[in-house]
Amino acid sequence: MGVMQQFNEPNLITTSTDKLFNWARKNSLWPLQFGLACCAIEMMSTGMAHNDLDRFGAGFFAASPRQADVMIVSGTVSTKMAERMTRLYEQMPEPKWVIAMGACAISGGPFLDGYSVLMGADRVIPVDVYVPGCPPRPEALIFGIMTLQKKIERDQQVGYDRPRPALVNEDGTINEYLPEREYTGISEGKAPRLEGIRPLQRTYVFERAGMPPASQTDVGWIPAEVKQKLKEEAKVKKAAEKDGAGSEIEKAAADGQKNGSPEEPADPKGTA
Amino acid sequence: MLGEERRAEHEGALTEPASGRLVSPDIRDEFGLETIDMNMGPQHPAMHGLLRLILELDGETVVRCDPVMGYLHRSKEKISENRMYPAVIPITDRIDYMHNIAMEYGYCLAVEELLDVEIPPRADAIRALMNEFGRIMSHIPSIGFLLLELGAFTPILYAFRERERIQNIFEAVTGARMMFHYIRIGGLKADLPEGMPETMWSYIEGLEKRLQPDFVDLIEGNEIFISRTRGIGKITQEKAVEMGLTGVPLRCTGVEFDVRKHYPYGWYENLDFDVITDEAGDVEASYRVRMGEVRQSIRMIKQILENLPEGEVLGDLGRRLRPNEGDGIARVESARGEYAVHVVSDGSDTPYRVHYRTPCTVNMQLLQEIVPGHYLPDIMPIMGLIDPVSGAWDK
Amino acid sequence: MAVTLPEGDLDARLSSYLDGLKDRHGLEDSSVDGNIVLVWVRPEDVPAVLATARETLGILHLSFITVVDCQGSFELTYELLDLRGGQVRVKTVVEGEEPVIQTVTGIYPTANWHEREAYDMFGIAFRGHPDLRRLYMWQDHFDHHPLLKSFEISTKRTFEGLR
Amino acid sequence: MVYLYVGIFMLLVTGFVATTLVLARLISPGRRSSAKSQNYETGETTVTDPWRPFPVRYYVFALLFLIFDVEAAFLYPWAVIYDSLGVYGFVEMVVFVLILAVGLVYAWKKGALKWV
Repeated sequence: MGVMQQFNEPNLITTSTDKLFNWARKNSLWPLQFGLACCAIEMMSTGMAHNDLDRFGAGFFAASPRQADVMIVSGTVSTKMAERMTRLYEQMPEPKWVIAMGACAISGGPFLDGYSVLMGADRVIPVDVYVPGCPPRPEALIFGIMTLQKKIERDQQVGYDRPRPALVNEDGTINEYLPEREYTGISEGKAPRLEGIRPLQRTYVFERAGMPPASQTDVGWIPAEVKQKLKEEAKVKKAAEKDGAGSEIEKAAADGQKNGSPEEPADPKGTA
Repeated sequence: MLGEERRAEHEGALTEPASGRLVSPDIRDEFGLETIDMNMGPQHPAMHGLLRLILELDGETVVRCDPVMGYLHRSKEKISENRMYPAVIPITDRIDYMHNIAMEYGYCLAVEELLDVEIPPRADAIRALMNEFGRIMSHIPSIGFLLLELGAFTPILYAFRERERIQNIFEAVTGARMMFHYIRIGGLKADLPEGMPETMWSYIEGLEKRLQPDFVDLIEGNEIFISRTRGIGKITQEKAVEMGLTGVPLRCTGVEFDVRKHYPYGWYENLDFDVITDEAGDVEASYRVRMGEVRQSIRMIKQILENLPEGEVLGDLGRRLRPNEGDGIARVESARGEYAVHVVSDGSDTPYRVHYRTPCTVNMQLLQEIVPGHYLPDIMPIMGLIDPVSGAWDK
Repeated sequence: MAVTLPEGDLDARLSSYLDGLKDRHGLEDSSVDGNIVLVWVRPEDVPAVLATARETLGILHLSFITVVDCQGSFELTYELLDLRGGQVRVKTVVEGEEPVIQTVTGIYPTANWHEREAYDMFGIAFRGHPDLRRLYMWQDHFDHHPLLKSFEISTKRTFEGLR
Repeated sequence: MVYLYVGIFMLLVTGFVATTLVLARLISPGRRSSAKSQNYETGETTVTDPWRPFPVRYYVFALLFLIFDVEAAFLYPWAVIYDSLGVYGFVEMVVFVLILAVGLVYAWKKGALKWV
């Protein structure tokens, strides 16, 4: 453990050196050479001469995870690849980030109803930046890397801890990602076509006990105490909504909030 | 030893336990050596995607090579059974993502054979035109990858510069850089924007002038290139045909087979081009065949651009495609070989079964036969010879 | 050591293929249309038909093996090309849930991975195959065959509602 | 007097190397975990244990390289003061090189250079 990691809450030494280390880490991001599918070709043309990654210090694609800082998950993660991706993620040295590039790495993309596709890389490893697109244009990937650099600027060395990947248990061994859920006869997740489109309940083809929640990123990033605060607020709002008969707007507001997508995870450090 | 229990766990992956036999048994008795098994695993720069080779090495020489695939298996055939006929085209785009347009072409030809519909001539001509542009967009980077794996960094930069320019043309015509979804069942999505043939013409002449200084002079006489590729991955004609190879690995051994010439489809009947073959059957021959095919594609594009037929582009088939019972088989010459699609329909909205015969799956069997006996670093040029795409071999 | 490819006019060759196959084995029925010779064969003499196609008739290229799950029986299609325009399609129907059929790897070595894929996706066992392992899915822990119609996926779409 | 500069130079070099290494060790938020300490084999667990007898060819090649590397190291200082040595130094060095050449020819004939 580095000398900075002895303190458990940010103090004078860590915050003052944060700027220097973050500036250094931000401008020399070495991506791991981890091209999975079609997005890898776009990642390559981003790295090539026309739209260059070297302008951001991210041009050198490190072949082994030992020298890589960023893992750009570019392409479809199949269930067979999930365990290998987790092992590569584990073998990367500590200040590491993950960019999920392309619709497949974000949520399974065009292969939503495939039996061997992992519905998004964030089901097994915590993801920092999502780059949408299928495949995203090189400019979109460069924008993703710039967003990651902004995120690294606000990074703190001791403020919070990265969540443990889903497939790694306490003693650090990685177990195989196997959908034990019985496949046959689970097609009740069909979306009604005719009357108002209800959001399709997320097709948990691979839901099984002890598996990660909907997405590692929704839960992973909220430190315990902030999650506690959010729970109390929700409880208070529900209590207020129950006793106050409340006008239509107030109920509609509550209703809008209920079935929208899970609210944005609060920014871990509470800063703007 | 630690290795023994570990190997039991991997029993399924290895055909038989590591045989331990050496290339030169005389060394074995003096020092009691055994071969070492090693993974050239899914995340490897030279594996053209996600392929895991379990290599049994005696020092540097590969004794046995066992490819393990499935790391990018995206269940495309199951998804194709679950969608309406026109909706399967985006799935076929993602099969061989270096030469996408041929993948769409094969599927649309198969369904058109089921519907036995008449394609307007202009649509056929533009399909062949975009197919040849796609072939150039796939061959030049594969030459670049072959050189990159041998350590030369300049050709890949030139190759991707050409690819960027062709992608600009594709974006102007189809709207997308890689996943075009341009060929539809019965014709095309839209006609060429006006002024497009002129830009294509100027690009093709520019490419023809740039081909010689940027690629051929840089690569052909290079001493390292010759010593690393001549005689590596040698295939005889019987072995190539026996293993069902198609495309560049077959033509570089001298067997003259090209789906565009011998099973003509679409606009290729009235295009004259010759099939490039070579005698040596090694990696250098595959480079020459690829470069020759780029020149043939340029020649074909010029012929199409000269007499582009008039007329509308999309024959109207109505919104709801319901082909009658039966199965349609169509084959197309993609940049990697013969790509065939077998669509079985049972008269409903969705195809009953779609089988994609991707050339990479079949050409990968070369690894099991050819690699044993070569050195470990020779696997890279052999992968350059086959030039597979992981989306295609892991359907 | 050059490979000799069949020459000569297409239709003549196709008719020669047809009678070559016909008098060798009792075929259920066969037809020629366009450049395709369609031959229906019983499952047990598939290797014999393919052997004659390769040795005597000189058809060198096995393009692919397609398996179609007709809910109870499997229909296999062996697509043979003679690399010069002719196509021979050998079709068989195999009954039963876990069918076993003779392998053709001895005759066409390229069928090795086609049969491994058929085994992986449909569960058809090929007797005599050198190493019949799964090609795509995991080796162990996964005892389903994904492309069977009984293997449903969670987002099965139905299109009755659409016009 | 000349050796003072060499001493300062040595100090600078070791100081620079020491500071970078120690600083890196201090700052890095290293978090040890057993998954991280597995040896990296392109995303897979190792099939066989790599600690096993290795072919002897590599060792023979390393030895030969060592000999001729040291020979090159001797040539450098000789080349620097070559003009002040005159014929005697030249003949001396030629004899030295010839002896090593005989060693090379012997190794070649013995087949040590043949890479199986």
